[in-house]
Amino acid sequence: MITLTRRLVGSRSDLAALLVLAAVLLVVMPLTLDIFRLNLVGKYLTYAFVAVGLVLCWGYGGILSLGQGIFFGLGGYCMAMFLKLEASDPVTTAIQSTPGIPDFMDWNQLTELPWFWVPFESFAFTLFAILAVPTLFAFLIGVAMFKRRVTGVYFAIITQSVAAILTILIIGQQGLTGGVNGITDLRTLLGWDIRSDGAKYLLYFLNAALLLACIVAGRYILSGKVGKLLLALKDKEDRVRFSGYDVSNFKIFVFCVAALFSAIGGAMFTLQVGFMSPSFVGIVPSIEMVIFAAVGGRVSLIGAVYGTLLVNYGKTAFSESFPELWLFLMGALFIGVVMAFPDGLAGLIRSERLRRVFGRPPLAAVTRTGALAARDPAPPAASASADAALPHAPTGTDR
Amino acid sequence: MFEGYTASEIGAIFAMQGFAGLSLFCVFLLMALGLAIIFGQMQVINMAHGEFLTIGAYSTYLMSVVAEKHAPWLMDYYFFLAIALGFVVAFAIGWLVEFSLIRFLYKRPLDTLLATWGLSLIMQQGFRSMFGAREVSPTLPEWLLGSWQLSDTIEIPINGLLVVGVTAVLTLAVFFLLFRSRWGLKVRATTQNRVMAEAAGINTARVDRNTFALGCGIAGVAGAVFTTIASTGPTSGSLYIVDTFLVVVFGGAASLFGTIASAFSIAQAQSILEFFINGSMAKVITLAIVIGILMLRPEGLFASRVRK
Amino acid sequence: MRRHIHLRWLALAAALALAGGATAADYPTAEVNTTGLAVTDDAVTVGILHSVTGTMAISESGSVEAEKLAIKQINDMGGVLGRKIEIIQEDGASDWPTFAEKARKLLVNDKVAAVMGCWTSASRKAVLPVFEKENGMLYYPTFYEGLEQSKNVIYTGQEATQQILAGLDWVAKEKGAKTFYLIGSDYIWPRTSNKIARKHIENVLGGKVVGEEYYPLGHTNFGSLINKIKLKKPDVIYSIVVGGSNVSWYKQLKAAGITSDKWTLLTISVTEDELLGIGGENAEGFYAAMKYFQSLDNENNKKFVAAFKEMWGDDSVIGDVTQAAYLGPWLWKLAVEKAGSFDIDKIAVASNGIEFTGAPEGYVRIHDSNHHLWSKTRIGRIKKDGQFDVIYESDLVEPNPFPEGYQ
Amino acid sequence: MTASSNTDFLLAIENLSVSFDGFKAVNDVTAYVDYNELRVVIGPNGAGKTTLLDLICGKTAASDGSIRFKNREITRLPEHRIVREGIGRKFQTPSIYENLSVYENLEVSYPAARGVFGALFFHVDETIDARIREIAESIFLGDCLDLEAGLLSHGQKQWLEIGMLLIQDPELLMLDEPVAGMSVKEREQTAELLKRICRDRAVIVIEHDMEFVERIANRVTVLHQGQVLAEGPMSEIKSNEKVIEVYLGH
Repeated sequence: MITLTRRLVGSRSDLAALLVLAAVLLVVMPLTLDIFRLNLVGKYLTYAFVAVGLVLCWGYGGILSLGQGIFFGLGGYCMAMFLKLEASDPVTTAIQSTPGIPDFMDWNQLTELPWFWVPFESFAFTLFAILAVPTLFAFLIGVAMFKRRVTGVYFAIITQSVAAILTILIIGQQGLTGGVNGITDLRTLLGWDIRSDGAKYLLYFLNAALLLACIVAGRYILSGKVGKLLLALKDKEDRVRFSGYDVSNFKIFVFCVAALFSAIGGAMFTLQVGFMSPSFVGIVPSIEMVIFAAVGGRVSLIGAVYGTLLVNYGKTAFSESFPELWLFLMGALFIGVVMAFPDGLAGLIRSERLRRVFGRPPLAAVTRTGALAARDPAPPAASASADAALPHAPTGTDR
Repeated sequence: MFEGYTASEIGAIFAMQGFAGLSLFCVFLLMALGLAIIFGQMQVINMAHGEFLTIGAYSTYLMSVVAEKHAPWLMDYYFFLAIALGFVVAFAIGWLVEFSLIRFLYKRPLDTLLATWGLSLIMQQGFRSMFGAREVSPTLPEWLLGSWQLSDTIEIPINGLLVVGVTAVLTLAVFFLLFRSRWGLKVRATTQNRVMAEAAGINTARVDRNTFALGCGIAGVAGAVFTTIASTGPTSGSLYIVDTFLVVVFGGAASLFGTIASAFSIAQAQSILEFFINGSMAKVITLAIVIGILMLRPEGLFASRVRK
Repeated sequence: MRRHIHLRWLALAAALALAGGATAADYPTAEVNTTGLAVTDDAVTVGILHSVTGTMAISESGSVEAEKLAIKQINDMGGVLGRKIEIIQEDGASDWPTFAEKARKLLVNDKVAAVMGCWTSASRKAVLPVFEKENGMLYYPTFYEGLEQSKNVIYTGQEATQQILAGLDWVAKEKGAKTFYLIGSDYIWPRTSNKIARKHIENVLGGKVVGEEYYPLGHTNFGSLINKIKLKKPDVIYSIVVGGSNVSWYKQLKAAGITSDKWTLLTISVTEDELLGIGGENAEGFYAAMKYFQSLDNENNKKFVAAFKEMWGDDSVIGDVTQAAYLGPWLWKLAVEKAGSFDIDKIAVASNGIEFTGAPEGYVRIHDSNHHLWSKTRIGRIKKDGQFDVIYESDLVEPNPFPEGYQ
Repeated sequence: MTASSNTDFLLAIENLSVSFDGFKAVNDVTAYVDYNELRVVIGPNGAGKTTLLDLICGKTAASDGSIRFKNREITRLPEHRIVREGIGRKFQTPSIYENLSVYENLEVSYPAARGVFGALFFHVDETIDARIREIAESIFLGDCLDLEAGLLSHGQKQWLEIGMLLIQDPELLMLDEPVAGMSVKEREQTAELLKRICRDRAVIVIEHDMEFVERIANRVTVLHQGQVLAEGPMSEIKSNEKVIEVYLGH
């Protein structure tokens, strides 16, 4: 029991960090912000689910996915389908040629609900689908890719292409999906008006609580053997394989978890924003979410949340006052985080928590190379030929 | 779909469709060539590749404005100068980017991907600040715009011919540069064994920089040529990225031949599918096929089999 | 030059002041604003909500400029009910939730009396529930697919049937067109529009659709499509290609020998704005069906174009949507004056049947019940310099966002 | 796949070949390794030694031929399955997890909870802890359990990797140049370690250092250009004309 608590919340300083985050999200924000701003923060926090997932699969698993929008979108669409069906009861849609189906279907001459929409009339099924559909999709991608040892840049490009395909499909099949406009005008959840201020408050708290739960779950995964294996994998994948592990299973697992978190975020997004559209499935949002994680520190679950909030706050603030500068700043942020602060915010605030869990900062290697790049730009030959600095280089090769 | 047509009509359509496939292949190859060199040589995926294409496009636009205003007699030929300018400008900016950014990230390919994405945002906003948010249209020489009437029914687009021609010349040039020149020898030596190359007195840092800049310069040429078939605007380059990456990844790293074959197969698949089914679905199916094949051959079509 | 313009404005101001002739004193704030909008004794606040950043910024900048011009002109004439219009501008950033979020900010935090904004259907769909819930008033400028009508939106652009039917009728009559090839970018507006076009061609004109195709947004290679067109030899190529694809599409058409001397192409997606990127020489002689062209020859338009260039520079071009955006503030002003109140509910009712004679496109009138505009549809022939020759003008067409038999 | 007879050997390699783009790195190799044998593979650079190990442990797929372990065909098994059959492989360069501690390196290598969900709920109990400490002692790292592995000396890293294999208690251990880059003292310790190790298991060692080979080997296989040139006790090999010509001579 003690070990379980320890693995869930970590050491005392871990607990402190978690409590601080919980206090910020559950107390400070609601007390200081009006409902409009709070709803905005709520929207940002839905992206933080994706960022937390990316910490798991990218920061620890070394798997950079440029297609997390896929899962965010799938989760969001599942929720949106349920809400749309509820908003399309035969009374409100009486003017349609086929009452009782979503308005966009009616415009597209559909005369009955497509088969895959039908189960979404059930809330229980919807909840299940929000979790299962994206996870299953991630599982399929994962099996196809990792069993074939597709990694690194290849995986990044392929996930990006999958996101592109899905976007084209959703936009093209507008009778089934609402097309480029997405699924809009969502009103009630089981009769409860989600657009009212009271609902927004409640959804905000639900959202924050779920996010904290995901962080705790993420911490449980990382603090145990899986976390160590992921670090080991990132360092020497072959060694793990030749220690008798089926490496691909661990990658699939962590990729699925990241997808699951993203999907929860997507569903909460739909609830709080009131619609879902293909623009969250595509490449650009997917890459932006990577930068949220990177700014927060790609190996810090809690940092990912702060990173997401910070970047989005910056985006809102800057795009209001200096719209032209915003892209410059965003670009500089990408470059700066990669070049100078590979550990992001969490790296700046020396991460004592992780030290406790692992005995030392777990990403010593990353920090070292990152610091090298940042601190020591002088001799290009040295960094360009870092091979020479590796201990094994002089041995030569043997067939 | 061919009922009610004469044999010669069908023949003409097939001929033109063959050419459409060929020019799409050349477009893909032009897009991907620069990226393939960079990816093959240094395992860097340059997400700002599209913006280097845009540099070439804006160079053409600038040249056309200058020619129109100051040297109308040049209007017929300025396009070749524009191609050269596109190369020079993109090469120079590529050189700077390598010097100030890429060289610190060679050991971290995924980070390069993010950093160059940031670079692409900055470049896009740069274009917007310099040339305005709206698309511009370089005035192209009259001879480039029309088509070449081969027979009564067969018309071949001249800009298509230009794309094919430039692609052929550029590919040959790259081939000779990489496989028949001293510099190419250095490049290949560096790729294969950096330490040994350094020991042999090759300045590998300089090789890297020039290779990266060359890749960008080729993108500049491609961008200049694309003004004849596509738009010139701050985000024009980003229209190509997904296709470009897929071509390169599909071809496999470190293989010029792989890139060519990959561009060819993707272009043919897409061109034929587009002819027989709807455009959007053709795109989806093409992408899906490519991804499917990549699952079977994760290292790309033509990665050579070596001891890992 | 500058003095000239001022004189014109003064003249316009005088003319309209006679019609309106209001001062703030005649309309106490407590009476004209019963719902707590941002209206004071001497000012009223409206919102402008367009994308200033992101991919849509290219298209939406013209609308922002037109709306600001209209508001400036209204202020120069003494404002609305004697109150100066103040602007709060928000950036939708080409991102639909941002639109929804900024719309809510404008309505809830800023309490603006009206919002001029949105461009794409997706952004309008995103803000619509906000406007309906918070009871705001949106003036939406873009021609669009129809299938929508709201108490809280005035649609100042044409809905699909207005733009499509008159154009098809014209091409069928003038060119004797019987076969059509429908092409569009793959999203809701082109698909819905082509659906209407197909019904009209098949059921009314007795023609035949020989092909209908959609390509993803941003698609740049049309070689195969062009060959299919050559194979089918349609009398008319009906094009609704948009955005970056547009330029590729016309350049490749021209290069493949599909030019206006041998082929007829009719589009509803090319305005003067698009021609900047396409290059007039690449689409010369093709036809566009719009309600407005910059080259329209009437007094209103001449003044409008001159004022626009005065404010935003001689290089400015004005497309259909830009003109429609210009109508927004004026129609709102007229509605407020008719209602004698800024209250949204009253404006929504008062808007029905409002006539605006000062529109650059000529006379327009808001429909008696559906919040869309009666407007004429014109056919323009693309010229090399990126402008249009207006060669046909229909009668006023009734807006019909839910056209029977076309769905 | 070549049909092959049952054998009493631990490892039976028969007619094994692999080619890379036409180049035959291993060409028709047949060799047998007995239970508890310590076999040394020698050969000049490029002879195919490392590739042979790669083939056995599944890192490289064979073009032709068969590998059987305890009479079970393992030629097409994935790597982790081969490991679970009881074959451990140490790489030429020390392959350890630099950013985990020595203890964690051994913990992660402990052959339990190898599935995802097993690993998710895994924790180190007393037996495992004792085992980790025992192995650490045997590889001379009993005092450095909490040290970050990246900080170990080159020789210590080699030992750690051997330890990570030992904790899995494999029946066949394959070591690729285990003493490369070691000091004289470390070599002696390693030789002693190897002798201890092969009491309970078979070991295949690739080594260049002839002196070291003589100290440990039962039998020696000489590879040359992907083929077996000679095989036998070290004393025989030393006097083999062909071997002297291609390898020992220079």
